[in-house]
Order: sequence, then C-alpha cells, then structure tokens
Amino acid sequence: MTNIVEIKNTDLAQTLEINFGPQHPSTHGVFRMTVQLEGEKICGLRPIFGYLHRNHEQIAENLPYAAIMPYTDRLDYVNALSNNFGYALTIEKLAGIEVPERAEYIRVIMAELARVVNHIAVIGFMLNDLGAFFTPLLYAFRERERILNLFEEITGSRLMNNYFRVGGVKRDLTGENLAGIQKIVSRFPAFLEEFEALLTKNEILCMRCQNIGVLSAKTATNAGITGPVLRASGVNYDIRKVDGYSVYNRFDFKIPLGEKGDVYDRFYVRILEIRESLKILDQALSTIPPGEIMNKKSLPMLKMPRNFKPPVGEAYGRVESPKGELGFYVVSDGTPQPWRYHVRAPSLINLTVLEEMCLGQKIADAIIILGSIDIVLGETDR
Amino acid sequence: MNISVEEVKKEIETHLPNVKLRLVRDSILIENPEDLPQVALFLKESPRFLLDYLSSVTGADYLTFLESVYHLYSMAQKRGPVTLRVRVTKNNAKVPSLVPVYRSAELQEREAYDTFGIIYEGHPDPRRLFMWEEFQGYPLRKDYAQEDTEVLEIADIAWLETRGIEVPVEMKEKAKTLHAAGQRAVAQKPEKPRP
Amino acid sequence: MTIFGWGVFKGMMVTLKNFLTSYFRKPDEGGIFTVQYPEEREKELENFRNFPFLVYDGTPEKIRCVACGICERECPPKCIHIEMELDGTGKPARKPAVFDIDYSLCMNCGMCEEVCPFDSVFMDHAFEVTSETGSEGLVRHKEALLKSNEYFQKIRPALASTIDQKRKAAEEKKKATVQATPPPAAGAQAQGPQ
Amino acid sequence: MAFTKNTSSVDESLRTELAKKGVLWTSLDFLYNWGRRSSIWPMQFGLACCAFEMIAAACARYDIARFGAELFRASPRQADLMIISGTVTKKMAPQVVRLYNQMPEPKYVLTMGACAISGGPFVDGYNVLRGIERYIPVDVHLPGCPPRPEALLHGLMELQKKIASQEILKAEWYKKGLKREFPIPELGPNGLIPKFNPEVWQPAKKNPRREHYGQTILVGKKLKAPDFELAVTAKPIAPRAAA
Repeated sequence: MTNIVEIKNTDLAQTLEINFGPQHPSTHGVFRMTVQLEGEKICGLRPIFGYLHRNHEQIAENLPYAAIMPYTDRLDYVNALSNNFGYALTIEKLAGIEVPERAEYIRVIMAELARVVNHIAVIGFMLNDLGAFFTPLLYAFRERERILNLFEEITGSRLMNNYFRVGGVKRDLTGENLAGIQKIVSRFPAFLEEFEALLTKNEILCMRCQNIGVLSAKTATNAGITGPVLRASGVNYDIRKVDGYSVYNRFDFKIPLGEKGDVYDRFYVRILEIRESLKILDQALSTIPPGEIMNKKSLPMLKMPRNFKPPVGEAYGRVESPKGELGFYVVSDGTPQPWRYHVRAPSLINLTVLEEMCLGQKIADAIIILGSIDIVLGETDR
Repeated sequence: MNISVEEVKKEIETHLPNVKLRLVRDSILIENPEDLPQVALFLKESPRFLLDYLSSVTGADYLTFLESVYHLYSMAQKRGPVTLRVRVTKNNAKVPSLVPVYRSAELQEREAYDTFGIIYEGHPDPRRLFMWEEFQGYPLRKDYAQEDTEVLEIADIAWLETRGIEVPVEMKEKAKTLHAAGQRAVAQKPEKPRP
Repeated sequence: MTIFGWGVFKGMMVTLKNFLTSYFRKPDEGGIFTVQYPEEREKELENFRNFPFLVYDGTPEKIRCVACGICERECPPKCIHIEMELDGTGKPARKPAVFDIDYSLCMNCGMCEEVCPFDSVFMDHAFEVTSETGSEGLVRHKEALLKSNEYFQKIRPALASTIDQKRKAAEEKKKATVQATPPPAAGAQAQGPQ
Repeated sequence: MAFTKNTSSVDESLRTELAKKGVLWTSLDFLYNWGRRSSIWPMQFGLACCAFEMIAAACARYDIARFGAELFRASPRQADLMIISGTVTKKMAPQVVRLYNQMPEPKYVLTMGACAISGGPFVDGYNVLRGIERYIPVDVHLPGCPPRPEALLHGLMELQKKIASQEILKAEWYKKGLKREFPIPELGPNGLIPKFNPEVWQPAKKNPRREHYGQTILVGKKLKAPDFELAVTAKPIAPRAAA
C-alpha cells in the first residue's frame, strides 16, 4: 500500500523526474502526472488531478432536478447519453417514477449508440498515442460523425444531447430516425472488419500492446475498477447483466472477457463490445413497441421544473457507462434542489491502479496504458 | 438482486457483538466510526455476502454532523448494494480509512476530504484531490463562503503593485475598507433578489 | 509464416482502397466526406438547437412573449434577463421592455424552449456568432433576438406548423367562448345607469 | 484593450485602390498578411468538451486543413494561435497564462465555447475562472456550448480577417518595449491572486445577473437537514420482466 504514497526520494543519482501535462498532447485533456524514471524504466508515478475540476456537485446542489440534466452531459462529454441515463435512472428511483416501455427502448438504443461512439473514439485515440498518428483516428471519427449526425437529428445537439428526462425521453423516434439507425447498424460491421484488418493482428500493435500494463483480476476488483478495463482482466461483471436495469434483460448479448488484462485485451474487449452493442441495437430496433414516451405523471415537471420535489430520502443509481460503473448518489430533502448530489466517476476510480500498471514499464508504455484506461477529464475531475 | 439490510445487520451483530449498529432507512449506521474497518473487513470476507467491491465513498454535510457514506456490492455473487454510513461531528471529523480493506476508497476518500474536510485516519496519501494544498475551507460544506471574484482584496492589490500594474482608485479603496473591517470579499445574496 | 512488413503493406492497402473508392461512392457511403464549409453547408437538421430567439407574429410589436419570467427562472446558467414593460398608469403591460440573453453564458440546453408556456422562445440554427469584445459583445438585446414567425417556419417547419395550429385552435376556442357569453363588462355597463 | 488594437486604418476598398496605384506598403502588407493568415498554426491544447469539437474540426468531415491550420503544435513556441477550448479552472489558469507568454509574436487567442469566455454554465463554481480574458487579451470570442465545428471554422475566418487588416508599419510586435507577457496569477487560499488583471479586464459596470442572483447562485439557506429516520421510503420500482 505504501508504494503509491510518496515518490521515494531515492539517493540514486540516476532517477529522473518527468512532468507530464497538464498541457500534453497525449494526456487526453488536462491530466497531469509526474513520472520517476530510471533510465527508461518507470519507478514511480503520481497522478495529479483537479485541472478540470469544475464543481459539478456544487452547481448541481443549487439547481432544480430537471436543470441538472444538461450538466450531466458535460461529465463524460464523449458519450453524454450514458450520463443522462444514469441520472434519470437515479431520480426515478428516488421519486418512484416509472418509465413507459417505448421510452426504455429508446434509452437503450441511444445509450448503445453512445457506447459505440465512445469506444470507436477511444480506440482511435489509443492508436494515436501508439504513434499511428491520426490515420486510424480519421477513420474512427468518420464513423463517429455519422452517428453524431443522427444524434443531432434526434436530440438536437451533436455532443451535449440533453435528451433523457425524468420519466421518459424528450422526443420520440420517428420511423425515419429508426431507419437511419438501422442503416448505421447494418453498415457498421463492414467498417469494423476494415478497422480490424488494419489493426487487430498488426505486428506493431501486438508488440506494443501485449503484456504491457497487466492488471490482475484480484487487484482490479479490490481497487474498484469497472468497465472494459475490469472485463479485460477476466472478471465477468457488467451492470447491464447484473442489475438488468431498464430493459437490458430482454436482450441477448454476451460479455466479452479478456484473459491477461493487458493493453491489448482492453483494446480488443472494446472492439468486441462494439459488436455486442450492435447486436443489442439490432434486437432493440426490431422489437421496439409503440406507445408513450413520457410518464404522464412527470409531464407537469417538464413545464414547471421548480415544482418537482421528490420525497425526503436518498438513492444510489448506477449504469454501465462505456468507461465503467457510473453511479449517482442523490439525497433529497423535499425541496426542489437536491441536498447532496454525488457522482461516482469511473474514469477517476479506474486511475487508482495507474501506478501499479506502469511500474517497471518503459516511459512510452505509460502513455498507452493511460490511453487504454480511457479517461475523460470532465468526468475524472468533474 | 438486493440484499436485505436486516439480514446483514443480524449477521454483523452475531459475529461482531461489540459493534453498535442502527438501521437508517435502507442503510446501516455504525454508531462508533472506529468500528468501520472491522465491519467492512467482515463484510468483505464473510462467505455469505462477499461484498468485495466498494463502489462509492462520499461525504455529506447535515449541518450538525458530517456523514461518510459507503456503497458496497458483491462482484462474486453479483448482489448489492449494502449502504454503510458513519457520522462524525464537524469539530472532530475523523473516520478510519478503508484503504487497507478496499483500495477503491483511495481516491474517493481524498475527494471527500477535499470537499468536506473529513479526515480519513490511516489513509496512505492524505492530500487534497482536486484543489491545491494552500486552499482553505471545504467548499461543499453548506457554510462555505465563496470568494467574490469581481472585488479585489488587499492581497491582490499588493500583488499587482509589486508587478507595476496600475489599479483603479475605487478598487483600491474598496479593498482597503474591506481589509480595515477584517472581511473577505465573499459572495453574498443580492439586495433585490429575483423570485 | 510472417512476411516482414506485411502489416505495413496491409495498412497501405486499406488507405489506398479508401483513397480510390472515395471518388466513386456517395459521401455517406465512403465517398469524399468533407463539407467545404463556407461554400457548401451540411443539411440543416430541424431539431438542431443553438441559441434561443424570440418569435413575433407579423410585426415586431406583436411579440408573443409576455415577460412572465419563467424561462429566466428556469434557465440553468441564468443567462436571461427580462424586465416587464409598464404602461402609462404603471401597470404591467404583459410585454418585455428588456429581454437580454447573454450568449457568453448560454449552454444551448433548450430549457427555455421547453418551459415557455406562450410558445415564444425557440432555439435558433444560426451558429456563426463571434465577437471581439467578450461577454459585453455577446449580450443580445430584444431587437436582435426578435425574429419573425416566417423565419421560424423556415428553419423548423414541422414544429412551427404544429405550434401555429395549436395557437389557432386556442384562439378560435377563445373567440367561441367570448361569443357564447356576452362580455361581463358590457353587462355591467348596461346595469350601471339604472 | 490596448493590446489587440492594432487593426488597420485603411479599409478594404481603399487598399485595393492604393495597391492599384502601386503603393508599396499596402501591397506588401497584403502579401505579408496573406502568408500569415493562410498558415495559422494552432496549439494542440484541449481543455474540455470543446476540444472534442476542435478535433472533429480537424478530422475528415470539416477538415481544418483547408484553412492551412491543420498543424496542431504541441509546443507553444511553434504556435501562432491558442484555441482555448473549454473551461479554464482556477487551478489551470496559471498554466494557460504561462503558455500564452511562451508563444512567439505575433500571437492570437481564440476562446472557444461559453466556458472560456465567461465561465459559461459553470460560472458559479468555486474553482472556475470566469473567462480567460481576465488575464490575457483575446482576439475572437466564439460562443456556444460547444460550438459546432463549422462555427470554429467561422471563428478562424474571423481571425483571418483580423490578421488581414493588420499592417507591418503599425504592428506591435516589431516595436521596442512591447509588453505582451502577462504576469502569471498565483494560487491563493480562496482562489487566484489576483482575481483579474485590471490592465486587461475590468468588471462591467452593469451586470443584471449579479444584481439578481449575487456573485454565485445559491439556494435559499437550507437550515433544516433532511431527517432519514422520519422519511418514508419511495416505492421501489419493480424490475421489468424479461420478454
């Protein structure tokens, strides 16, 4: 436990301390870490947080419940819809509001699309960090743009969707939208094949990624690692299956698991997860029922957000965001604003083991290990 | 799959008779914060619950006391959650750290310390997580006085003047009157607030 | 057996394939994807939201907004500022005298559009907004925010037509009730002299 | 702002006329500015959400390379333009000012998104800087949350227009004693010291938001904490049955 604490001020004259960030092209934003090196080998690493600490919790505690929704978009800004999902789910738990079936299906469809967007962007960035400068990212972003176009058509915004509401969703999917999604879903595997042909068995990628940044299943569980990083270590834990929230228990999908828990496994688990997400999307699109998209009870809340006062109590809701378990802890005191609002951010907690994964590796590997954890600073620092 | 709180409470009480527990809604309140690590260790290792995964640690300010809330899940049995909470006074906000039991508490306890000033005893790295070390106060407590960023204070004036930057006279005077009154420029409620 | 440099060759093949086929395919099927922005634009999507604007019917005097202040209260970053216009006698005239939106604070969430009970605030499509003077240059006053119903019809046809129908129906209903029951003011006048 | 006011007094039509008559400086100005504005090198400096739209602008769909600005430099020493894309927190502000100081002349700043201009949606936070223009002069402000990639291109074109209107003879970066480095704020006990640089920025005389809601928006002082012991548990939602 002690090795994570203080960087040992060794007497060795050979140790070199390097500062990464907060302005560094491969720290995915304003992440900062100080790395201690012996030659090229890492012997100590200390992350420093807070460069994007924008007081999400403080601001949310001064806002009505409905007005927090657009702020959750800005937590993990690569996939705003998953954050919306988690928040809506928590408030529904807190106030005991049920969601119509069609709205649940729409939620699942949108959240899975967001997962695809996230994973494809992450893989692109990780390869960017590996040195495949910009080419895979260009392909990844080409596909991402198509999905974002759809998001814009449905939700009104490319990134900050603000689409889910407590008790439903904002806008119904038209037949045209569904056809658009179906088109993307049916065309995506071809892109993935091409992407994989380019990457999966590439010798350079294998050499750089295999046996790098190994994380054992036991450490991962103890350190609270979730999401693809945990599953790459071989732990079968996916909240979509475990909790079966929303309508996820109606779909048939597998949970891809890694074996070693190295960077390559994390990369490959993400690709497999995209395939599973496409499977869910296929099933959801074919079985989406007609009906309401908003609970009648919460309709007045949309028009007068200030009048929505959940009963005194607390709720902890969690969803499987593409980064891991995204949890919301909300305490209501019966007023329009929450008394306490806390976000359990997967990107932050997944960084607990960063040092352990990096110790003994080369300095260039630290970058890809960080890239493979998949952090978004908006969520890490909030 | 949910775990019933009563069941957990009964199990803890039979195995750890010295620990005083109380049910607060769906959660278990540990009356004496010192008991927290042994309860957590018991829950982690008891074959019946196997709560091997600490999902969330957070603080909360209830004006008269501070609270530290823990959400535990079981990855092995895919069950949960069990909510534990401990309460401490604001003057003596000391809670034993859970890092030796669950490493996932490491960054989250630092965050709770940063925002609420709950001191986790035995934490391997007890620093602020987000804010810098010189920062004073705990910003998520309900009585935190946030600075007014449009009014310069005496320290700002001194800083600017040593660097040869001209400061308008009215700003200087305002800073001086504030300093004479021994006040900080704190964000206050407006004179005529909107409904 | 692995051939030396096979991965590089395969990568180059993918690039070459994409390069060549991009000339023969449609833009959204793997063709040339770039939008030559200032000259050509992407198709404007109806639901796209950027900054809020105010709708008026016919002339700018007939503004729909009644300065109720709901959007001002519900705006999450509080970027709207409304002042009610007072008529000659000092009574509120149900019209905004001042309606400012600070674009430098606006987070494009669309909350004002959702809560407005008078179908007055809607989200615009215009995104080409820049300023050289920061927050002061980005405050939009009532005059700049007011846009005609025709403009609204143009940018968001489906939503605008449903709202027009709704308003028309409400007006007819109001007219019908007015015709059915004689206005109380007239009755009071008739009784007055007696 | 005295720092950014080096625009030309010669307007567009006059310039073409003068150029026709062979006035040397105007033609040279044009050539010089054409070269500068067609190869703006931005700094690779993503702060928050807007950085994603910046990356999207650099990718195939919007292709910032058409404006000669695709070369994102990781080092401030090689960059002309700093795109401040996202929330600048108080912890980050000293670094942003330092990076600005490290950039070579002539340098430009484009704030992208509401947060960088004035704090945007996060304006009430205790760690959020209310606009980077408190410390460094900004050339183009681009509102939106986040602005579309096209809007970034539009902002870039506005900057190009600005560059085109500058003159060699009046250019500040060739003058002696040019002070375009700004003191770096320090982290203090409650926030940054100083809170702003009065040479660059001063608070507006009239600020209705401040008049109505105060410096930060706080809900009415909540004096009563929620009491869980008395609370009634909300009816749990039964999980949906598998179809």
